[in-house]
Amino acid sequence: MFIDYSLYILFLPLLAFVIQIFFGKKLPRQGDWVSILAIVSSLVLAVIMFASMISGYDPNFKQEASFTWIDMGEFKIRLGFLVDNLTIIMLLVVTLISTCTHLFSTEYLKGDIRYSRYFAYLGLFTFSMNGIVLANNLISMYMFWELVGVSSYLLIGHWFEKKSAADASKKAFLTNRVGDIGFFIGIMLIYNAIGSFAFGDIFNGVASEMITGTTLTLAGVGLFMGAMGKSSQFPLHIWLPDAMEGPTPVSALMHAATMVAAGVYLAVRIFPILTPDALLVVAYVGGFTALFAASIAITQRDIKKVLAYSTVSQLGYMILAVGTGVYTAAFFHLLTHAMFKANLFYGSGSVIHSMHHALHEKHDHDTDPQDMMNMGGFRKKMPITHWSMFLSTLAIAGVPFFSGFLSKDAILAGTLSFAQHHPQHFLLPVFGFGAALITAFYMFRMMFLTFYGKSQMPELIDDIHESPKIMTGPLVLLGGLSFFIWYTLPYFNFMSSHGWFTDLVVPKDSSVPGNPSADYISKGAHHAHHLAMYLSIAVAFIGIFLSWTFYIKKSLSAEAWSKRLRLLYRWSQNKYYFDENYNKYLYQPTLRLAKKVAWVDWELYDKYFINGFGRLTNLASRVAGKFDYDGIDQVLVDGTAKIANFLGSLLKTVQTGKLQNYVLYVTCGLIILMIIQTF
Amino acid sequence: MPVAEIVFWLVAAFTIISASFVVLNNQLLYSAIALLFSLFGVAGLYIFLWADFIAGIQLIVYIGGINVLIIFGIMLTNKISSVRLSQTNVQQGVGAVIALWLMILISLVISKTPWLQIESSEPSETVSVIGTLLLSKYLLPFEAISLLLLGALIGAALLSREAT
Amino acid sequence: MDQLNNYLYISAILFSLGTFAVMTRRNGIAVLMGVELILNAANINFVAFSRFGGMNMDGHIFSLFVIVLAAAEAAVALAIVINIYNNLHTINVDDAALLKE
Amino acid sequence: MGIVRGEEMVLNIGPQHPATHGVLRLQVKTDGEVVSQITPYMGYLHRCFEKHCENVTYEQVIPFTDRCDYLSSMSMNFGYVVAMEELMDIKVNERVEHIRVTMAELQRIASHLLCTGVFGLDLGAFTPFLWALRDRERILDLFELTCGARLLYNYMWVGGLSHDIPNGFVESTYEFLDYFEPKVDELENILAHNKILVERSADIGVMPKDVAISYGVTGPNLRASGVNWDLRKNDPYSIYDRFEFNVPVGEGIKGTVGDCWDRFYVRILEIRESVKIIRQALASMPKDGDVHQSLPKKLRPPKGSIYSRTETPRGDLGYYIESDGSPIPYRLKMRSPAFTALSVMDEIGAGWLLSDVLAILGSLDIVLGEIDR
Amino acid sequence: MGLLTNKFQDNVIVEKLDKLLSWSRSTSPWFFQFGTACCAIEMMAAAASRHDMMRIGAIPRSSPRQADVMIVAGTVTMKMAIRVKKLYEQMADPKYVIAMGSCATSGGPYWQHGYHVLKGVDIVIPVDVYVPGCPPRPESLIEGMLKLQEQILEERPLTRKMT
Amino acid sequence: MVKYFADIYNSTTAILSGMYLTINHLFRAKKGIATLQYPEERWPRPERTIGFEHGSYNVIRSRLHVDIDDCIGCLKCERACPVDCIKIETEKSPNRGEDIKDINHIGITSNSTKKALVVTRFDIDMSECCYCNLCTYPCPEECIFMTGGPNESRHSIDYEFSEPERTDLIYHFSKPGTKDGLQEMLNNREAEA
Amino acid sequence: MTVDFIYNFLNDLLPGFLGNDLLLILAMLLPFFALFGFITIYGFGVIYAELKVSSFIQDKTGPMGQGYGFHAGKWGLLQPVADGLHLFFKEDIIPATADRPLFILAPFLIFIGMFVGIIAIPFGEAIIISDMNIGIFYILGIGSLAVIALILAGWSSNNKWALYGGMRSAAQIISYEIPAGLSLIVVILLASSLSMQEIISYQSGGIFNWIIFDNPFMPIAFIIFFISALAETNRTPFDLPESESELVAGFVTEYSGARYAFFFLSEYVNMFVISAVAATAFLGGWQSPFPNFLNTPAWSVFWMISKAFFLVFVMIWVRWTVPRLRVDQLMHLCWKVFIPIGLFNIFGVSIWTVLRG
Repeated sequence: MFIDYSLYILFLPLLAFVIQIFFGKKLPRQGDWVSILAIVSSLVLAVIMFASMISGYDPNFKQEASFTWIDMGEFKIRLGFLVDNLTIIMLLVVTLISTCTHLFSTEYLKGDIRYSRYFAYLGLFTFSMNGIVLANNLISMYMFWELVGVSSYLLIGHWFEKKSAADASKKAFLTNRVGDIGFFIGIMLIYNAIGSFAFGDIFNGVASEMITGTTLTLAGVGLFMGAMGKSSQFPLHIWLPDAMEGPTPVSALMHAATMVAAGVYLAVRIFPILTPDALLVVAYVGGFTALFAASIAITQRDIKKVLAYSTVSQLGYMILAVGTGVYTAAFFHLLTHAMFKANLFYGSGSVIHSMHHALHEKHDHDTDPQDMMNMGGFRKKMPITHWSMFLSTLAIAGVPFFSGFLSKDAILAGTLSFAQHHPQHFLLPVFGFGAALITAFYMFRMMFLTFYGKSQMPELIDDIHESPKIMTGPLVLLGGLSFFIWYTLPYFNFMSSHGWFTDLVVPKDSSVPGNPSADYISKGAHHAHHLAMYLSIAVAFIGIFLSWTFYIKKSLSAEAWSKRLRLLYRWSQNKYYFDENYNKYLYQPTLRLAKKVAWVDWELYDKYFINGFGRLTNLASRVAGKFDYDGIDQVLVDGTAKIANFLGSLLKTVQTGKLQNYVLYVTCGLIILMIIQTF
Repeated sequence: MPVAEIVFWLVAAFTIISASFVVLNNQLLYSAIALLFSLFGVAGLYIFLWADFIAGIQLIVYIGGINVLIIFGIMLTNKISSVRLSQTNVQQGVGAVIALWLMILISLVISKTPWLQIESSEPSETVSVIGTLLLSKYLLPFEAISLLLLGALIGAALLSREAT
Repeated sequence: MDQLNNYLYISAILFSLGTFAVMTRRNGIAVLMGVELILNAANINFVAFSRFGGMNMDGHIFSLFVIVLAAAEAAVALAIVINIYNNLHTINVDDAALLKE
Repeated sequence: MGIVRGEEMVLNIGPQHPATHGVLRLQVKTDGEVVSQITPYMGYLHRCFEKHCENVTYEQVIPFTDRCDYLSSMSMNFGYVVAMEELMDIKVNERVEHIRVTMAELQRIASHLLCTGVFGLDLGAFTPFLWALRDRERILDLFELTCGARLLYNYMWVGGLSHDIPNGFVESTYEFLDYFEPKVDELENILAHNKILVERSADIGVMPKDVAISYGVTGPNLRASGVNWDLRKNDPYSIYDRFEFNVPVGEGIKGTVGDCWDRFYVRILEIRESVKIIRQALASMPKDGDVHQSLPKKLRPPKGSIYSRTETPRGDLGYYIESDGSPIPYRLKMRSPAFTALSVMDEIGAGWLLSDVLAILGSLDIVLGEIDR
Repeated sequence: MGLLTNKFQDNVIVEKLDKLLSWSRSTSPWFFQFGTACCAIEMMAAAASRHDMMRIGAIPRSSPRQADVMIVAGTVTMKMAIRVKKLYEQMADPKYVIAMGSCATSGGPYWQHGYHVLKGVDIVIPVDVYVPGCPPRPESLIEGMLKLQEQILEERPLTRKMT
Repeated sequence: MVKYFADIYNSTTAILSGMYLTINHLFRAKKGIATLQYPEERWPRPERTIGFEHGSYNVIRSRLHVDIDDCIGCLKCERACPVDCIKIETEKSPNRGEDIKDINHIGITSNSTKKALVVTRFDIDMSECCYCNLCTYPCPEECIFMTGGPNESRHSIDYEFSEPERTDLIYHFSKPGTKDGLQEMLNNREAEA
Repeated sequence: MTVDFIYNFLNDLLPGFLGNDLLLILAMLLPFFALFGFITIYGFGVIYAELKVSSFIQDKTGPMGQGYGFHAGKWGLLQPVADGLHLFFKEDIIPATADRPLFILAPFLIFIGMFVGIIAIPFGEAIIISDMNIGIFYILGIGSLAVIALILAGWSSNNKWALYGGMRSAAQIISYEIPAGLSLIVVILLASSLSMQEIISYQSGGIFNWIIFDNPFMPIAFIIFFISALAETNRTPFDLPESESELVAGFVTEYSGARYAFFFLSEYVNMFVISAVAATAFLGGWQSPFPNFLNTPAWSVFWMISKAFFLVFVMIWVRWTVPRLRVDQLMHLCWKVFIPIGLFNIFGVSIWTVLRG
């Protein structure tokens, strides 16, 4: 049943995509109902799968189905599908968020010129994301990985008339490619050593030491590079904020909940083969990204940019958790983050939507509807949006009794315990807690600027309205899911003996010999749990308090502080000049190098070496030709030909040019042969 | 003589008579039609040889394909308005003698050779066996023949294109 | 009908008839028909040997290949014949003797 | 297809062929299926109309005009009486004018119905043809109610009509129109937007504007080429200037302007316009009025000549009448619209496939009666 | 049919067979659409929905080879007369001709001054039934067809003629 | 590519909609059938009761009929006929308005006109007639008319008169033997005189 | 019914009445006579249906048996009989310029081609004349005889219209055999057999087990097969070879009397054969649409015939709805639409089969 259902979940969106892309425009309502029907069916199936997983819980549940894709004798590639607890939860998340996005988009993109195409691409994306989730081997995962890249490219560039959108989609695509090269190298390293792409075979192979040491580390880091690209980790983080050029529901679906989570998912999947060195790389990259992105988010004015950097930061958290070994916590955070971050994006979409309408009423086309400095005081006007966003903000800030608190706490506990065991890596918890502090601060900054205080553009406030029901529906749903209670549901499930949601995924031991066992890690984390909890609560409340003083009470002036920390402020505001630096130190030198190389190739190599060689050859051939003609040709060849000519003129009489005669000769010959043979 | 035997000899006679009609008739179209009957007879012989799949292939490829092609060819290369499409022969006398000799010799060989005959029973299923063989033992020839067909296709298309 | 020889005789007759056609006919298409007869004769042999050699289907495969070859050959040959007709306005093969000199 | 390459074959389509709409002979040179030249041969239905008219009196000409374009006899009558009235300077009364316009437009609908139906038949759709004929029968019933004849009416006389319309005619006409309008939709649905028919007729046999004008093509064929020329608007006769109607022109909706589909579709649009005109004419028809002008027993037009033209369903119909003062016309010449339409056949028909040639012929809507006269 | 015509003595079986044969012929008079002028339109109308000649078994054929009845509908000109004769000769026996309308019957309106009109199609081919009218109403044509059926039904094709 | 599929889609829908139309006609055959089962039922002839005095003329173009007893031999119909299918010959009657018993000649018409002429020949060749109705208008005695319609009381409608012989389509309306009888009578009178 | 069955039955009925061989011949001939009777009755029925359906579509009544004397029965039920009889006793013209032997051969060749196809069509579990290993293949192969017959008919008439008709029909039939074959291959792929009976037994168990409902690709395959079948039977919208308004009567222009009747009848028999193949391959053959209900031999004959007749009815229905295509459009449809989609279909079904295991 699981395999069947998951196949349906996989292919229904693809079907919707096919229908939409070919017939979408012809269908009533541009066919959005086709996509919605498909995705809702998928959601229902996913819920059924999830329910049956809970009711008959088996920590080691696993089903696999595979078939041979390429069979060339020794070389075989088998593709297949893997369903386990992780997959089922992931499918639920993907289909849930995707459903919300579909519903939200019907209103948000109403009247768009490529409405049906948009839904088609959503279907394609959902298909490929589900494919990543369901893949049981690296190669099909890679295939779906690329498909996700393509559909992300298409969706970010949905409004490709805008140059910024087109550029952003290209940037996202190319940046991802960088990571994917690493990914592919990793895959090939592993295949070279083990001879299979399937996860099961790889884990067994690593456990039996078919691949060890530096190679394994390199392979792990390579695979992790893919995750870095997709989850926009530190050096490759530049694409995600730009990707906010796409429609907001797309940001919610892909750049908050699913696509960027694919990297984390990959990291979680490959965790058992990561060596300690690789894990350290992972942890540092994640931790640094968490703090670094959070520090950018403080100063952003664009509401979506804030959320984008927040996402990068949160993803850094998850990666950090993987790196420190508590990968179930990473997965848990992935889950909760998907819910509240998607909700935040929907909320921001709702705000932008109404801002947009309000500006439209005023015929004001210059003001940026996404700028928080133009908002303020929307609380009364958009109560549903406000409350749901508020709940999610509490969750992301890590306030107790909200989902984010649980997952964040688990991660911080893991980090803390790691640092306790390895004191030289004390920076990791610092990254973690620092990021938590800043997160609470900037998230509430965003809330306060948007919904509280006085309106900063008072002429607009009368035209701000609550969004229609189809948009607030997902908001309410996901806002409700920010409460911690849902993630403890299994605890109240009389059929299950398991407590927290996070326990649904039982950590497994790493396959790499010598890595600490899962039991060891979880014990450590448990040990550090209480300390981490208190610290994180404290940090969260400090952040909130700071934000309150800055933006509500205004006892501290934001302007004054920004002047005081001018350098930092400017760095943060300009994203640490990353794009500029990349441009200056990476792109331009590369281009210059390419030009140099081209010059060398054309001017030097081609002109002198190749042509000179040609001249030399010419000379030699003239000499040879003389010898050839006078010596060989005249005497040897012509002599032979003369003889042949003579013989030919003899045989010419037989050559009548008539087919029938030839056949006659052949048959005669045959008869003679037969007579000789027979008698 | 059992009925089947009579039918066999009838089919054989039918085949050979049609074939000689093909060879001896001077009107091309009649030859083509006679060829059709001859091929039909050969298909009948295949059925006697328990090769029903080959018989079906013979029907489709030879009768539905090659014979129609030949008829088309005849019509394309003659003035349509003239019904009688006669043609001429060369070296008929010599040819007849040699062909007769050939036949006699081959018959002699056949009659003199002690052929090994293995008793076997009619297979219940031929198609699946042929299919399996084609994709296992004879995979390479199968691929080669597909390439050849492709080449022939392209070649025929190229040749019959108008030279513009 | 349960004798290998019968089939071989039939095939021999078909073969010599085909040869006769190829030797005597001037028209290209008639020659082609003769070739088809020869191929059919060969096919009968293949299938007959397969039937009396233990029914092991290899002969069937070969006759299958022959039939496919015949189809390809007929297509190409007719294309050539039509080309010749278009260029020389004849399809008598001995008139198309450009190869002679 | 090139079945028979390089070999030209001469085909004689007609004089007896299901698709020639009568006894026309098209000598067609084909190369395979591609037609390289079309030569229409006429005269298989030459019935000596013009010479006949020099032997009968002016009243007696009318039955012969009927027989020229037997698909639109009313319009042929109309043209003749308009010419005669112009020649003799007769003014007929309002009621007569309204009845004449009603009849002419009903006749236009009937003629176009047959044309569209036959066009479908030429392309292989049998059913719409019979549906069209079924509705045409209703119009013929109306004519029969009025003048007793189904096809050749002899209804419009110089200076009036042969009969007044009967009681109940107006009501039955309204009833017919109400019945008919949905049927036009049905016809359009099964023919005009059928993909196969569109494929068969769109972009086929394109008659560009300048070709149409230089060959003197008139009527729906000209309008389908995008020329807005309708005598009812451009040179109004009778009382056409009083009615609101549009002149549909070909817009190349499915292909190029002036292709077969346009010629076909313009006729369907004209049917709708005619329905409009009939409704207006019926609404504004005076209640009474003598349908006979008091005229001499024998019509003796003054010496002189006249050329008068009217718009029949096929285009401009011109009558040239020369009178020498006797009761018998000295010379009567008819300029028939279908003749010019046929003459353009080679220009637009060559180069297409055989099937297309017949589609083009069908779309030109020729009637041999008036071509050969 | 020529093989069996008039070869048999009159007896019961032959008579029954004769009846069957003439019944089948009279019941399915497939007609050859030979419309030339105005009458052709009325012939179409007779075959169309309102009057539906198919009710009495008359189905239009476009090839003379398969038709039994040739309905000459409309004016036959001198130029066309040759073709009419040719087409009539191409029809297979038994064949019948209906002259529809005045023109086909006697030249009609053109009998006097029509220098190019054949004065009646019976000059070139034998006519079985003349249908009057100019043009005849579809009912008239059907009535003519019924008259023809009546004639056919009384034929005894197999019986040897006593001469 | 999109056009390719759009074409497929378009043709499918167009054909399906056409098929929907035709199947509708098939299943609603009872309601929609327009056929007239001719020999059994006939289309009702339009009834004409229009006001002007031609009301007594029939407008249905069917067979011509002449009430020869009312004919005064004025030749107006012959002159009106565009195709000259009416042939009339007359002889002077010996006495104007006198009945001549021998040849069934009635001297006074129903309109009480006294006849001056005896119609010895009144032939109408219906195979030449062009059914234009022109002859019926000028008749002063209204004795030539197309049958049926309002005249049904006098002569029922008649458009079904196909004949296997062409000569049967020539209708002789003058009473048989009129010409000879009149000649004989005149001869007799001459002889008597 | 297989020959063996009849043979045994006769042997039991008349033990030793005839020699074994004669009995065998009798057992072989009997089903052929039954078949001939069936075809005759079917021919009358289907021609009547065509007349009536077309008439109702066109808002008229069609043959009503009116007319003089003893007319064609109530509602014209005897109309086809009269048509057939009068055709068979008509003069049989062979044009002087025609190629006499081929002119005579063509109608028989086409009729034999159509007729022999029926013997592989199953009407019930045991009601089949010959249950061949390669049944579906055999029908396809024997159908190609028609091509040659049509070419011969067109060519030997020595008439330009006939020649055009023959050439067009040959090109058309050869082309459309490919998409028809492609869509049948899909069926063979699923049923993994060429035998008609096994294809049917694959579909046992009610309407949802029919191949057409087997997977989403099958309706497409069915539609392609059905339209190709229309083309192979030369019916509108593919009736170019005998299109009345273009080629007078196409390849039958010169045929009259009984020979014409053969062409006429063989078209309808071909319709039945193709419909029966479609019913077998896609609609469950003689299987009842209800699982294990109404599945007795008598009912199975009923199901088979009613399914085939339904498809024949659809063919008639289509004929009276649509206009006809042009030659190049016909070829375009075949080579650029049906064959790519058919190939894609094979691909899709293969993947589906693999994924479903």
